[in-house]
Amino acid sequence: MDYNKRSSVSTVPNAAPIRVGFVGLNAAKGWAIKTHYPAILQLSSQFQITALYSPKIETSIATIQRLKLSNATAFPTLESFASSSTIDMIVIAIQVASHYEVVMPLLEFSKNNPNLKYLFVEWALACSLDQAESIYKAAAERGVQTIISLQGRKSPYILRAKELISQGYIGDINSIEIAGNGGWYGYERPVKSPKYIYEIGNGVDLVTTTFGHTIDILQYMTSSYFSRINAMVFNNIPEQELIDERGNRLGQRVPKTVPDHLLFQGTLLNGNVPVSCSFKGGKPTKKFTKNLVIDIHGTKGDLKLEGDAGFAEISNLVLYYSGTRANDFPLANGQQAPLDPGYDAGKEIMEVYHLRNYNAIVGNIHRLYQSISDFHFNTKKIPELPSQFVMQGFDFEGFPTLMDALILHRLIESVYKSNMMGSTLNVSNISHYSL
Amino acid sequence: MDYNKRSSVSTVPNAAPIRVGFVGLNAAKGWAIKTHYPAILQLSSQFQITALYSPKIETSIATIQRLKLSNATAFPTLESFASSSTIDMIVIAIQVASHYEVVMPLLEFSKNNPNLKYLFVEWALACSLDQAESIYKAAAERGVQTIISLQGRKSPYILRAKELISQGYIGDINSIEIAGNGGWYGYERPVKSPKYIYEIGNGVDLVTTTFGHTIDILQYMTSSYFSRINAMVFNNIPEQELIDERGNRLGQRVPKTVPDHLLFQGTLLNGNVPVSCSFKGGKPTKKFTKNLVIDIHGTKGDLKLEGDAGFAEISNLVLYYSGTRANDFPLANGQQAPLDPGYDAGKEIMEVYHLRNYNAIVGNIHRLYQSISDFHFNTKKIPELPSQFVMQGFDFEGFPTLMDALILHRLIESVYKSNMMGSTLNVSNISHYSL
Amino acid sequence: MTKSHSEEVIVPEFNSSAKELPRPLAEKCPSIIKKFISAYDAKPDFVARSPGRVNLIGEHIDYCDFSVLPLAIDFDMLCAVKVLNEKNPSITLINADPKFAQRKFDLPLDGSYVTIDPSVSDWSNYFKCGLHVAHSFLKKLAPERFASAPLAGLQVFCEGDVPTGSGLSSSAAFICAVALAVVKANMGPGYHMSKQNLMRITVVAEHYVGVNNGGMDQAASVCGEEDHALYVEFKPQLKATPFKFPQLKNHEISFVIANTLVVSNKFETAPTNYNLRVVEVTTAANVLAATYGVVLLSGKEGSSTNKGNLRDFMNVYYARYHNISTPWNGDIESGIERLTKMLVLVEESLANKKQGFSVDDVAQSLNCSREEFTRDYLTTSPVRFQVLKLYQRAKHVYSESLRVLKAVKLMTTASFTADEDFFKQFGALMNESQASCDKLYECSCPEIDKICSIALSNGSYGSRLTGAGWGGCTVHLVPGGPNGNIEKVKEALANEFYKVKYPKITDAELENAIIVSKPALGSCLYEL
Amino acid sequence: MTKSHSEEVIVPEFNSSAKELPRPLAEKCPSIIKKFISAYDAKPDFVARSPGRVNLIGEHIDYCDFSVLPLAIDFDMLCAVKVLNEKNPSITLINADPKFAQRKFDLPLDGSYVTIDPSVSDWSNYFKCGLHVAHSFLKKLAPERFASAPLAGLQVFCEGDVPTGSGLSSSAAFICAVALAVVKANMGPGYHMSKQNLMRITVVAEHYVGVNNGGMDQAASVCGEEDHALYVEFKPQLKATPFKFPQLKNHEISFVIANTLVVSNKFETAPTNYNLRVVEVTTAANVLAATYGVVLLSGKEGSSTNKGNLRDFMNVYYARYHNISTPWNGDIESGIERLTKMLVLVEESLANKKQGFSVDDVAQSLNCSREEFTRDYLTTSPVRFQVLKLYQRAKHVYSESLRVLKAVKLMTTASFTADEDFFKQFGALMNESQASCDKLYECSCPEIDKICSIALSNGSYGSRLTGAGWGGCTVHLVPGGPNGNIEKVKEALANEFYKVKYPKITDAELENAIIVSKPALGSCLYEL
Repeated sequence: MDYNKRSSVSTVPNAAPIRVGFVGLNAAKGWAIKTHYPAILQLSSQFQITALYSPKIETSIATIQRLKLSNATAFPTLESFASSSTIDMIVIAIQVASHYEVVMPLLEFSKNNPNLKYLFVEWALACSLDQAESIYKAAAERGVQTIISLQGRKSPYILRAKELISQGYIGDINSIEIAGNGGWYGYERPVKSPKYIYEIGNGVDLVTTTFGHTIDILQYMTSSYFSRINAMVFNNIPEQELIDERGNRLGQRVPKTVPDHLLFQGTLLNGNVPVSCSFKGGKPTKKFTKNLVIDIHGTKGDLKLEGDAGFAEISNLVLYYSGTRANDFPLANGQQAPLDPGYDAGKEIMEVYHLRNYNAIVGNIHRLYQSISDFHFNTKKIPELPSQFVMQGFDFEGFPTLMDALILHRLIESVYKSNMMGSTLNVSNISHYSL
Repeated sequence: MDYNKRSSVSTVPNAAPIRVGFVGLNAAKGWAIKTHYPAILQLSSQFQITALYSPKIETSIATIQRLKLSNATAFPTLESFASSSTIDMIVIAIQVASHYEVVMPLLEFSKNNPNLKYLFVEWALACSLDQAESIYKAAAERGVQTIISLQGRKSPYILRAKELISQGYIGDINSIEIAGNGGWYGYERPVKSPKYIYEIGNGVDLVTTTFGHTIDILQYMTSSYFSRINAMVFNNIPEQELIDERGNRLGQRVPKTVPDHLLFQGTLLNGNVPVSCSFKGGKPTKKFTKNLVIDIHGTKGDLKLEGDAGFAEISNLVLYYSGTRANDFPLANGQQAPLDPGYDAGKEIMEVYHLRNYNAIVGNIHRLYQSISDFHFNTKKIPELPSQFVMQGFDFEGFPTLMDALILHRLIESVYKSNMMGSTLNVSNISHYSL
Repeated sequence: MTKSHSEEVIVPEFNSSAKELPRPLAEKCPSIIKKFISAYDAKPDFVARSPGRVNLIGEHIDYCDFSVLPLAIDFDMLCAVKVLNEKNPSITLINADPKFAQRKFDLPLDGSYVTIDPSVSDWSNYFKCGLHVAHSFLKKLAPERFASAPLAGLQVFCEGDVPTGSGLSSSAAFICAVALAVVKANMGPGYHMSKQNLMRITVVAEHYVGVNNGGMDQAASVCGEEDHALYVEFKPQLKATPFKFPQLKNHEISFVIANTLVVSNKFETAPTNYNLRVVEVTTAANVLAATYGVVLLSGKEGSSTNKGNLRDFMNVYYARYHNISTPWNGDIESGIERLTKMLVLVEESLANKKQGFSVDDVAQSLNCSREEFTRDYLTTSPVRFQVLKLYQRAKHVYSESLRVLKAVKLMTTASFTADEDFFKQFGALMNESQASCDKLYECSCPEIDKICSIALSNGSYGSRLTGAGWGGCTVHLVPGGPNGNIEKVKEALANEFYKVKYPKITDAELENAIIVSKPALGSCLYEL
Repeated sequence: MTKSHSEEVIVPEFNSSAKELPRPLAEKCPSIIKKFISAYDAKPDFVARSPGRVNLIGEHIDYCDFSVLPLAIDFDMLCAVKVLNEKNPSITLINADPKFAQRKFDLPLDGSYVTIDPSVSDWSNYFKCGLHVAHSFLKKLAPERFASAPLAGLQVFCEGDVPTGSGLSSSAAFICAVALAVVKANMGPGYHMSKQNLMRITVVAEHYVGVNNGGMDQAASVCGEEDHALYVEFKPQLKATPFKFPQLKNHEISFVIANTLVVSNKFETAPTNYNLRVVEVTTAANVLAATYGVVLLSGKEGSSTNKGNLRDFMNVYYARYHNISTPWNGDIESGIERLTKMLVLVEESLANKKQGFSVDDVAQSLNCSREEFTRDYLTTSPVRFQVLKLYQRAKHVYSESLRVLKAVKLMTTASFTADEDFFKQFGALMNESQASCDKLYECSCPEIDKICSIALSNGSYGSRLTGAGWGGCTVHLVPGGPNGNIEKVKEALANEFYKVKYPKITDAELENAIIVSKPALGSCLYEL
């Protein structure tokens, strides 16, 4: 287990910290204040917040005061923000629906900022495949290293599962079942929940968010994209009942156009492995099943990931492994994976990997920032580390980029297409990036 | 719970017992001696074995002696057997592959036996849809009441689940997940296992047998056929390792053409309910999951059926129910389902239904024979009980017929078609029987 | 209390030449033999008979191993039997009551047991329970004969006047008669079965049909004795001690049985009634054990089906906190002291959840998961519930067992200054028992309550339900003899209950609904 | 055994004007202060120091609450600290050893704890453990000041010579120094922390980084005293009693520490080594309890994380079967008798599975399902194993605890006829301990075995590993003084082990690898 070695970069590097400009950091509410901000706090000398932009400058000023961001400036316009040379990395943490209209001009203005090296965008990188393709192209032309927050890839449980699979602990993968649950999309809607996540097209729904994160994690763990897929998308609950905080119905119904159930099945490119997925909207039922179950059956062993809520990328999961370690397993890169001394080959090994007090919501984003600073300061002293890379793909190292996001967008596009056309689609080509 | 009332027919009826002619009852081996024979033994005066036929008459003679069948005659030819007036009911318990070539001539010859009233055929009623259609038509023309051994419908757990659903204990069905396991179709094959169940086309495989029984049970419990379905059929294990009884590999590989994994998803006609199924071949792994799990989520409650082996129709299952009984639930036939006195409407009810010493293999077939004798002797005194009925469909009463089998064959046909065409098929019309 | 118990005592056997035949046999054998001959046109070889029972006090505590005070009654079940000598033997059952359809089934030639389908509710299943326990007894008694060969074929004609679903235990009467008959049929006239063996093998018989009851009914039916009630104990071992009622000055002690005519089928209501109560008291015992840090059964005794009970908790509690490691032997004084202590513990640890424990509450107190508790406690037999009322059920079992000990003391007191003392004290115990069955165990019903209130205001000193409850019979302590008020009670019940509730009731039905039961003879055989 | 214990004893504080400064402070403070100034160009306010420790005997038993015999050694960890007064405070860490990269993190303004990422292996996590326990101590000590306001910002310079991963508990030394520093920094010069408090809050500190160890290391580091070893007890309460070695006729009792230079990182190997052993002994205690029908912890004490241990089993066993309901108070004679009995029980109930228990075996003995056992016992921290060797681990814990009691008796015997008696007897206990660690606990390694055999044949009477094992240091009982053979042992080890295993070892490294440790002073402060 070596993936968990902390980068040896000093959190007080001799080199200057990465100067971060935030679009969407608001001390009062939102996702960034709960995750990006605490992560940067822990790496306080590798990242320094130097610029904030939000449509109303008062929000930025208030946030700077509230968080005492001594080195940060509030910018009145997107142009002034994007072209300011005080920024090395721009983080876009706003509603997916406004990604396109903000990032495209921002990249344009940013041409005046020679220091801009990184563009960090929250998943789901725009609401449609076309928007995602355009943003990707613009960023590539602009020549920045891109980052997408598919932070499930950084979860210690996912990395441990990836390690076990890649070191042959379960032999060849035989079949996979996933059952997940997307909290908001059931019969009842909390009155305070924001309207836009219930309207199709805003880039936040059961397929794009819940399924998107989970299927990206599955591909990453198994190091394989899909070859054929079929999907059925359901909106069996066109109207939801509004409820107050204590869960009592207010007797008012509100329209919902996003799906509340997804059936997805397909085969992995590597080994034609059958994969069966069922994602349910609605309050997670605690009755007889966990809300997130990923079962991976192999010829030499079984792996199981379980979580209480349906969101794999922000849950503190439990990993179960049981299998007979195939020490005669020729590893992908040819060399022999060393069997831990003291194990006799034939016997079944059991592993349970759970960190009782791991905060996954902050932790996974924190480790994503760590991997950015590892890359920036080349803490692992990797010889001739390229200044940029197009996509993480299935490497342990690095971080997911807009290309990884684009490939995931193409898969989600084919999910909707398969449902609409009522046909099984061949998706084995969506992972070839073409500039 | 009234489905479990034992028929009041006396097992020593004043009327004469139903005289049974068996094709395929062999004291030494096979399915009938383990299930049909013990069932008839328990109803010894409602059914009397009067005739046996098998290609080699010695087999029939030996069986009559071994089982001391005092009233049975061994017939030398299919013709003499089929036309003997000493038979009221013919039971076909031979390999599915020979159903067609035996039943068609048998029906023809049986025209000389005015007493023939019942034709009982083991699932899967012939190896293809065409054969099944022909047999069905021939039997219909011959005018006999038909029976098919989809005995899962008679399991006490399935009937209890059907009762709970139909009485509104889980409200509207919201989503369904099924994970099953077909023992023989994995990486290893017992050396004594008969070859024909590994060759496609013999009517015995993961789709026809394991999936067939289970999906018929699901439709019966939920009282709904499918509207749209998609399937992917896999043969990832073209060659199996031969093993001896103690499970050691003999170092010999044998070809397999039947599938070893099925992915199936679809929507139920009633309520557009999403259904996700994954059937795995191979030794049931006891690691982290049961080998048969059927989860039915509803708006008012959840139902779960679990079994150790993957075969729902011959396993001693456990039924779990938890939900709030909707006593304001207008029942299909309009009248109010009486809520058990002593329950207050709002509170959650929990039910666990398991009969520790129920022998499902014999028990379900036994109860199928009981339903035949209930019909024959009209033990429930049903006014103007018709002398014949075409199909059981989703009734509690009666038993499954060749029409129910035909509809299931059409669904299985569309499973293979969906896989071959790579498309989601509309199957809402397969349940209309047309003579 | 006469010390003799039924170790070597043999089940009484009579034959036509017997000097004085017990009344039930004398009265009923001739008619059943005639009916057998008309049904099978052959003479039966013998008639096996076993009576129903009424329980004076101690309801729903036998399956917790606490002692009870039943007596056999003058209603019984007779089985006329002819042993056949066929190559492939079968058993044919005909019942005098047309409601029970004729049944026939073959005996497996390899000597294996006849299967019982627990999912089905049928009278022949009860016959098969008796057959099963007799068969397993015979396999041990004479392995060489019964290990791999079938039992003898039989023709059986059954007739009984114990009203079914009335709480007078018609099922136990039937099972005991059948078990006795099957052993006699297969061992022949030379073998004489002991009461202890017949009682031991029949106490678990109903479990095969899915009713997890205790052993009271079978013990009373087998060991009944004329003019004697029975003190039946299950631990340290199974024992039935007959005793006579105390001699009063100028009244007889008699018990009137009044049938509510509300039929309660123990099998079909088991998931919400009988079997649910068994789950509740077993769970209560384990929650108490977890709360007080004691283990009910050590590794060896416990098993997936045996979860221990409230008597086990009492024993391990006293071992841990009072250094008394030998289990309670039934001694009355120490029993009263311990049961009183148990009621304190129940208040202390279970009273905070009077509204009932949810599955999550129980899983938490047992420190296991929902799934674990469901798998271990709820799959022994079908159950359906909203909450488990551990407090109320445990309180009933301990208080009722306490009342039985007090009742035994009264029954074995040599003399009373005034008859009134006995009637008042014993009556009070019965009334407390009815209140506990109603309010805590919730196994009474409106008809029972109505009958009890009428009887109490018309000369009965103690009135309560008897048997499982939820309908069935009631029992009333009424001074008998010349200046007793049995007639007064019968009168009142007839006018204020039966004629009101069942306007079209016939005199014969009324006659049958209210009976004065004299303790009757237990199981016995009549050989032709 | 001097009776004074550390209730009110204050952690020693010195300043520049102190008459005679303890040697470690006198030697090391000047250099660390100079380094602090060059790093932060400001003077530190104080230096907190805490030593490493060697454990003479009693390995892997502290997390089962059994007593141990450590002594603080002359290697320690110093933290020079400057308290800052910033609006949004942060802590900057610089380590003299470049291997440990500089770290800086902010203190949450709302006074909440600094999060520790348990999935990561980094030296700053250990600082955060010390910070966390000190912060929670301060929240209770002065809630009005620390409930919802951040701690003071700090500049810290750390330097230590306790070799990491050497089994001399560098992590405990670091954590105790940090906790002491954080309390001093936030309470100011007026507040004087007691040894008992510092020990109590630091014994659980490493759990926050996922190492479920006992409290030996921290107790020894805090309570160390010159020329005194320590008898550290965890139950009935946490206590460290200093004691002097017995005066022998013509030899000194001295302990040589030899470092195998095989680094074993407790955190990274935890899933297959340290944490797995904790799971094994906890499971063994529960299997023993289930087998003998006793409950380890009553409902209140037990919890999803607290599963009880082998000392709890000994107590409840004696309560149930010997009527001794008060837990063992540590008395030596009764301790020896009971531990001997425990070893008998372990043979009786666990010896049948010497090849190890599978998950199914354990689930069966605990009468729970696979999933239940996995959820309750295997999710406290990451573990990886093929089987759980309950027999071997339980046998080690009970036999090792027995050896500690015998060692204490030897250490507190007034006099010995011949020096040889002491050396022979104490040496034998140490050798048995090494054999048990090697064969039963499997926490030795080839290098340890090699060093022990060389030392034993060159003048050492007792040689064993010290600390967690799997590498790290060894400790040897060698007669010191003029005619002792310390030099002989050092010579032999240098030639037959170090120069062979590490041909390129420098004299300085060799010097450092073999040391004669005098019991040293525990945690202390030096205020500028």
